[in-house]
Amino acid sequence: MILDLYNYWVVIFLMMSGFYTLIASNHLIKKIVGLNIFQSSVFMLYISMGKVAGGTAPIAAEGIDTYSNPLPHVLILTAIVVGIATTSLALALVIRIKESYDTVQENEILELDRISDEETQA
Amino acid sequence: MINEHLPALQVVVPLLAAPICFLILNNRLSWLFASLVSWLCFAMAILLVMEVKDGAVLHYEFGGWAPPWGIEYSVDVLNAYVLLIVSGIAAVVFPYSWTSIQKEIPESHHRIYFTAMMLCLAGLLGMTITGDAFNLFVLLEISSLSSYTLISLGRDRRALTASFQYLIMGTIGATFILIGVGLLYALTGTLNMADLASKIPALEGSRTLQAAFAFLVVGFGLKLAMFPLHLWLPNAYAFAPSAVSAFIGSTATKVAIYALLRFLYTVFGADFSFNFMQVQWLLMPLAVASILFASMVAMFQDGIKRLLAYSSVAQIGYMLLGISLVNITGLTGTLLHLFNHALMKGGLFLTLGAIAYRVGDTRVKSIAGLGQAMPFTMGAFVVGALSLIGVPLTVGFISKWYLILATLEKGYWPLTVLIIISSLMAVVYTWRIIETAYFQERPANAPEVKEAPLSLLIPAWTLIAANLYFGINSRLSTDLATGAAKMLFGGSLL
Amino acid sequence: MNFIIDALSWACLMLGCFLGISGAIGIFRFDEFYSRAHAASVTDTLCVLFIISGLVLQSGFNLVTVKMIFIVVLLWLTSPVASHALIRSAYQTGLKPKLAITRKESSKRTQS
Amino acid sequence: MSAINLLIDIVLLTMLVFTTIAIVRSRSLFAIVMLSGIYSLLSANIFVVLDAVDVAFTEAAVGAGISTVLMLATIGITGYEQKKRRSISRITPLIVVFITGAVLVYGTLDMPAFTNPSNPVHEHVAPRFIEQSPTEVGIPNMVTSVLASYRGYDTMGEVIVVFAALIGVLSLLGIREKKTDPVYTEPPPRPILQVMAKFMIPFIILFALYVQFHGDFGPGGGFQAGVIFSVAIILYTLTFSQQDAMDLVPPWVLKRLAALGVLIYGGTGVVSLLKGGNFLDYNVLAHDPIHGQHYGILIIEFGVGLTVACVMILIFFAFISRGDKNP
Repeated sequence: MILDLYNYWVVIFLMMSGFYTLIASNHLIKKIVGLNIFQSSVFMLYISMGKVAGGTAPIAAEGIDTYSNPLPHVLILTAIVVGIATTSLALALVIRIKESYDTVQENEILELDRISDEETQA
Repeated sequence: MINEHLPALQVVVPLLAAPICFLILNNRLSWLFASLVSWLCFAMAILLVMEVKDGAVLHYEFGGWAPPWGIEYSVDVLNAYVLLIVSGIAAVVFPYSWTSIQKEIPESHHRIYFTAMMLCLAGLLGMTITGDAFNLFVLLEISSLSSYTLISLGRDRRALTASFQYLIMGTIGATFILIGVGLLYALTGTLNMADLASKIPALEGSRTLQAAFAFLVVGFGLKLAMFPLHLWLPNAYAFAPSAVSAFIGSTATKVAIYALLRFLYTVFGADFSFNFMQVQWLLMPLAVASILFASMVAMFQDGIKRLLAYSSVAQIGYMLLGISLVNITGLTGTLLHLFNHALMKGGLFLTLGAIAYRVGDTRVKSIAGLGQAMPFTMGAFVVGALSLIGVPLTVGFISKWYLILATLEKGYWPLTVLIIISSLMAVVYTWRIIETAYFQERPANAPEVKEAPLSLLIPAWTLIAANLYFGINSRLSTDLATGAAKMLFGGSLL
Repeated sequence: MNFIIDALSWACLMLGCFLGISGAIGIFRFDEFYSRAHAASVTDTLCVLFIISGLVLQSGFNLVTVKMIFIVVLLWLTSPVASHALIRSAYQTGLKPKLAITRKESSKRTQS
Repeated sequence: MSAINLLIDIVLLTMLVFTTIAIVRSRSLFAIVMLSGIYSLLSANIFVVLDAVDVAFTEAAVGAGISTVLMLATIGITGYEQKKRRSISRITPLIVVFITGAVLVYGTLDMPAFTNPSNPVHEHVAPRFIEQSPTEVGIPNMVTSVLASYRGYDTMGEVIVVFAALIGVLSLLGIREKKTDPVYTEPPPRPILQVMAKFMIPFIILFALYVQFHGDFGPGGGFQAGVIFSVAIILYTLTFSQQDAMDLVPPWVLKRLAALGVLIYGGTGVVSLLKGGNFLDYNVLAHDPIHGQHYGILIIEFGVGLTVACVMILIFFAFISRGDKNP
């Protein structure tokens, strides 16, 4: 049982650490790092599914008859690209936030937002 | 020949129009091109609806590879219906954009705006039409990335924070969906929705299947702003440029609801979702909470856009309520509300855009006296507000009527009362606006305000008129919604 | 013959590992940026050479060997330059090397 | 899985766990960013152990390369230090994380066993890819066949996602040309780095081309090639100056090319449509289906490479042109 599933469990631990960093940290860049870890661990979950005992990389070659499953690899290639796209957009937003708020701490930003909200109400 | 490729063209045309929009250097040409493409999409959606409205299902295999090996698009009544909503709203919002963004977005960004809108449209259409679970994720990300961009175009700096928050929540949602799809894949070895649906019944009781279900529901819940995961929505709608609020506010959450329905009914099957997982008992309290809470908050908002955003959260509550009733009437109500809410919120946001164009501001107090200064704009707003409340002869009434029927059918009369109470709350929050506009004098020092230009009024009135038309002659929308609801329940009526 | 190649290759691998580990220990034990960077960069190049020659001996001569030799060349070119760039920018941002540190001072620093 | 693979897998996973714990606990942003690069590199190693060479390649180039560079550029603007936060409750996030983790662990209990060849994943769709793609599509790298042909539409979506990210970054940051800036001064020359960069850049570009065109036979393809190509330009920008790089590859050209790459991909689909096949059906591109597949994959991989390279360079330009200092 442990040997059957250990890989998934470690990956879940990593995933949850990333998820925790993402939702608990106060610094926007650290959040993005958390997001990256969260996503990379999901990628590992997929790739773990594709592994076949005794298999090799799915590139057809003479004298090999067991290959690992290529489909998860394809999916994750796409997902990695989506990940970097999201990361770069998020970082660009962080730069703009820094320029307009002069801080990248979430609590300070929310505080400033609350103040502007009150000003609009007044 | 074209007909046969219609499902693919529906998405590929806007998808490829986006880079072309970016390559056209002239802003006006870029806008004309984008508007044309949006009309073309609408026309294609109409053709698709014609083809499938009698229950036919169209399939399209990308690359000529048969599913489950290749990616498949499949169009049935439900997809076509949602396609019609999304492309219809786009066909109105794109022409509207030109005048609206002149004052809200710097000129250097106009081309980027049209490109991003085009990408967003393509992503939403693709999410609706695809028959492949992973392809859904990819298209979801296309539409999400472009909507983050669009929201961040807002003038206020809070647009940036709103966009960032949406990005974080949206990406968590997308990753949850990815996990859910991954677990399903691990169990079945396939990604095609129809294929998944044929393999899942054999797995009932598998704990992995339950986890996949949970992740998909939460993931789509984040995307559709299900209470209490709605926190990203109010600011995102409030600070985005008006045309963007109108487009995203009336399409993005609808498509997410569609995707949830698709997974609940088609992929997992109604039996698994509602009999085994009993998801309705999760959705119902959340729906009730979101209707009450969001309507309550909306009553105390001073920014009209944020008020409408909270009202959207409440309306999403109605849609979830319809799903949680698990009968055909309720589901019809949900589907009708998808259509009707898109019409009313689209119309209201477009009207607000016209106000923002003339007044430069959309706070409740800054519209004082506009009833006289901008009679056509405010007239449109009043009709939209009536529709939001659910007054007979407007579309709002039709969907609420179905929901009330569904609650009575089930005998859940407290829910009937809830729907009526929340309609009264809608009266309260819209009345504040109408009162300020018609019964308060415009402040003496305020600058003179003219009626909004026709290029804004015509699109806004188009949607508002649709509110009335489909409120009076609701055959088209009800037929489609009933057909889709019946199809979702299939033979297995609960 | 096989035995000799095997032994040679294992010797290379062991030596490479030793150098790598000593570099890592250096990074942890030295107390100042420049000596740490020194420890890491100097051992790095030789460690790579030994490990890869060990692997080359194992694999025999084929396409993989050529690729591995490429890797050695590449790392020998880039790794010192990378260390240079790192140290240079550290120096330019104002981190001053602490040259003559007496044993007494250094033990004081570790205590504090 | 053989014992040695198992061992390597476990060691790498342990290292990943330590890296993650360090990231969660660390306060220094610089360390966090570098650790996240290390995390990516370690996960790339795991991917190699798990036979996903293409994925490992991409993860190493993207996760450890590009995204670390972008993050460093960002913290160069926002500052390295994380302020001490006031005591905000961490209970809620912990509860959320525990529940999510618990659901996942619960879900894995019925997961098919790791590496077992009779899992449904290996029995339903994949066998066709493994057994028939070398004859149906005609190239040995199955990942490329699936990526470019069977699921070519996903890959088109992926290119569009990259393009969407470009649109977003351009909208948010824009690219400022330093030349027009009055206070701009040329950075001082850095002879050692510049000589080295001049020597390396041709090889990097050569390698990018190899990866681009050898992707049918070995790991690699348009995406990886694009990233590697962009790395050559990034290296040039870092060792020389941003202005030099922008003179070499002007942003306006890159913007056109990025859009063109998407259109090349989509255009291939449209051509196959006009030739009577389905969208992205390469069989109809030539008289012989296998040749058609070859042409199709070659062209779309080129489109992918073009878009990705241009987008990565542009995003990098946008990030560094925002900072006050030169890199």
